[in-house]
Amino acid sequence: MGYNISLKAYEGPLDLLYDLIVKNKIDIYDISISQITDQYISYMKEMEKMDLEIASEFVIMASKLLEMKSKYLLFKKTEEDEIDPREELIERLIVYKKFKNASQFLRNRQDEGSGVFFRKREEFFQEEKIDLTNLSVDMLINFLPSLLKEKQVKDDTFPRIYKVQTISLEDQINYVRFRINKEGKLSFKELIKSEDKEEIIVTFLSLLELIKTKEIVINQDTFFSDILIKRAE
Amino acid sequence: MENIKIKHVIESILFAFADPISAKDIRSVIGEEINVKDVVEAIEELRSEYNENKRGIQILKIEEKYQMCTNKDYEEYVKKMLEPKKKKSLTQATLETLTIIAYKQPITKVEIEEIRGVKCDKAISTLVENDLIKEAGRLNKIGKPILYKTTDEFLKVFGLDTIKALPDIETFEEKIEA
Amino acid sequence: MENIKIKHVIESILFAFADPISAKDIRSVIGEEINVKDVVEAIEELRSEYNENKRGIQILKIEEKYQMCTNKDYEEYVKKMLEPKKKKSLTQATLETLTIIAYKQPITKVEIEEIRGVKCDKAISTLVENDLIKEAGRLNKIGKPILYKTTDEFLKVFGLDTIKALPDIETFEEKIEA
Repeated sequence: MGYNISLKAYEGPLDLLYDLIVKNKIDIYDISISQITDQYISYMKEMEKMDLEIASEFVIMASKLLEMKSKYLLFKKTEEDEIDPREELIERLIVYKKFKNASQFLRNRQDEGSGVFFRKREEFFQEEKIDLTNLSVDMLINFLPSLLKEKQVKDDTFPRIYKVQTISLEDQINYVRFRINKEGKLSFKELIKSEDKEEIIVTFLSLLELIKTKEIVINQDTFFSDILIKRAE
Repeated sequence: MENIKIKHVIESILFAFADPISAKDIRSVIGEEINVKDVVEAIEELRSEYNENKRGIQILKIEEKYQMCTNKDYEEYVKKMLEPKKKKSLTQATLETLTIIAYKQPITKVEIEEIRGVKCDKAISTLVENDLIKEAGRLNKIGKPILYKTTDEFLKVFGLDTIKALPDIETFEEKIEA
Repeated sequence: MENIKIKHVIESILFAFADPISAKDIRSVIGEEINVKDVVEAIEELRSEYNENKRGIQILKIEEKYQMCTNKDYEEYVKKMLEPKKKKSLTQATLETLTIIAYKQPITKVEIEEIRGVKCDKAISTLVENDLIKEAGRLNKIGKPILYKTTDEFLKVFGLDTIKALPDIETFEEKIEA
């Protein structure tokens, strides 16, 4: 039987084996150990060819499969009342499959969202005044972990916190028009209030629109330098 | 304290505390003159008042703890006002690890690794950082390995009242569709 | 939409928004089918319901904007509950808020609250009073949130020539990972 494995990243050897079984529509309770071993080994060879680093778990599993394969040939030949050498692997795969499927259930559940929204805790203070005499930058540094934590959370977390709706293009056009009318000329950077990518994009789009309607003219000295915006005369 | 006042004190506590809180903790704030049973009764009364009248605020019960939230029926409006941040879901590795902990808790890292066939250190630390799992003591074995269990935050995020609300693992013999 | 539903939708909006919000903004969330007058009426009805019954939650009206808060009558209980949980004294909470503003300016209150996980109104007003931060315009979003930045006084108090003299946050990241 032919096989076709794209070099996708697997979570581990069990993930790879399970995928091979699903792709080849093999009955998990009656795995052809030599077929699966061959496919597993050729996947690893592909990885080697592409200079990908092979995790030790994959190598260990490969040697286990080879060992199982030889034991299984012996087992078939003698047909004595020994335990089928495949049994342990089959059991592990079935357990793994159940959890993998269950994780899909949780994934679906998470994507749906619970539809309810929460508040932040209220704050309570006793004191009112800050002592401004003995302040140093070192004291601020103590709080940097909370800033860094925020970064991590953003990298890998749930949409549990909701933020206020972002700017519409129409609103931003009005805002840029207002600033230009008031100040006559200003730079693109002066229009941006946050590091928010969306704000930058929407602001840029507003400029394009205002150029089209001939309300403003822009000027840029060099690539990537700040854009100067002037009211069209 | 009269019953109606207890109810309103609890209402202000649930509102201000914002996170899940147990009847026991609420009672310790109100004082010795009432017992935990009275608190539970008052909360349940409050809950059904909010619930029956389809009020904008609801009281969630998660594993014996209570927390105020908005009514799901009005999701479309609240959502319009608070736009969700970019959806960032857990990676497959982290999600699989979380699933195993949810079903097998309390469980050690080594046991999880046996099931998944790979190292899970990274996934476990991500889950701890995001408050989805926590340590639950240590196993009395060589190395005293840490046991992990899921948190109330886990239940909240996945919309479960209790950990028992998870479907039986045996029902996952067949693959479910995304 | 029926009157009772409007009231409850508003209730969920006030609960989730947490900050002061105008009837006009609430109406823009509910939709064109009702007018601002209906919204004001519904809010006022809701207000008196909460008020007359000495409920734990109250609706404050501040300069044509509405905000939910706890009933002052029950302050002693709410205080008792929040204080022991609060490890940070005023100086700590305020300094943390100041650090976030220093590194992320200009920034809105809501963004600071997302990082800190608690409301920051008090910390911000203390910082403004002490001239360590000031307003830096408003964001064109629902509620027109104020942007904050640090002042020259801030630089002076912390002995900095310029805001760029603050230690780079990235170098700090490496340090804590090591």
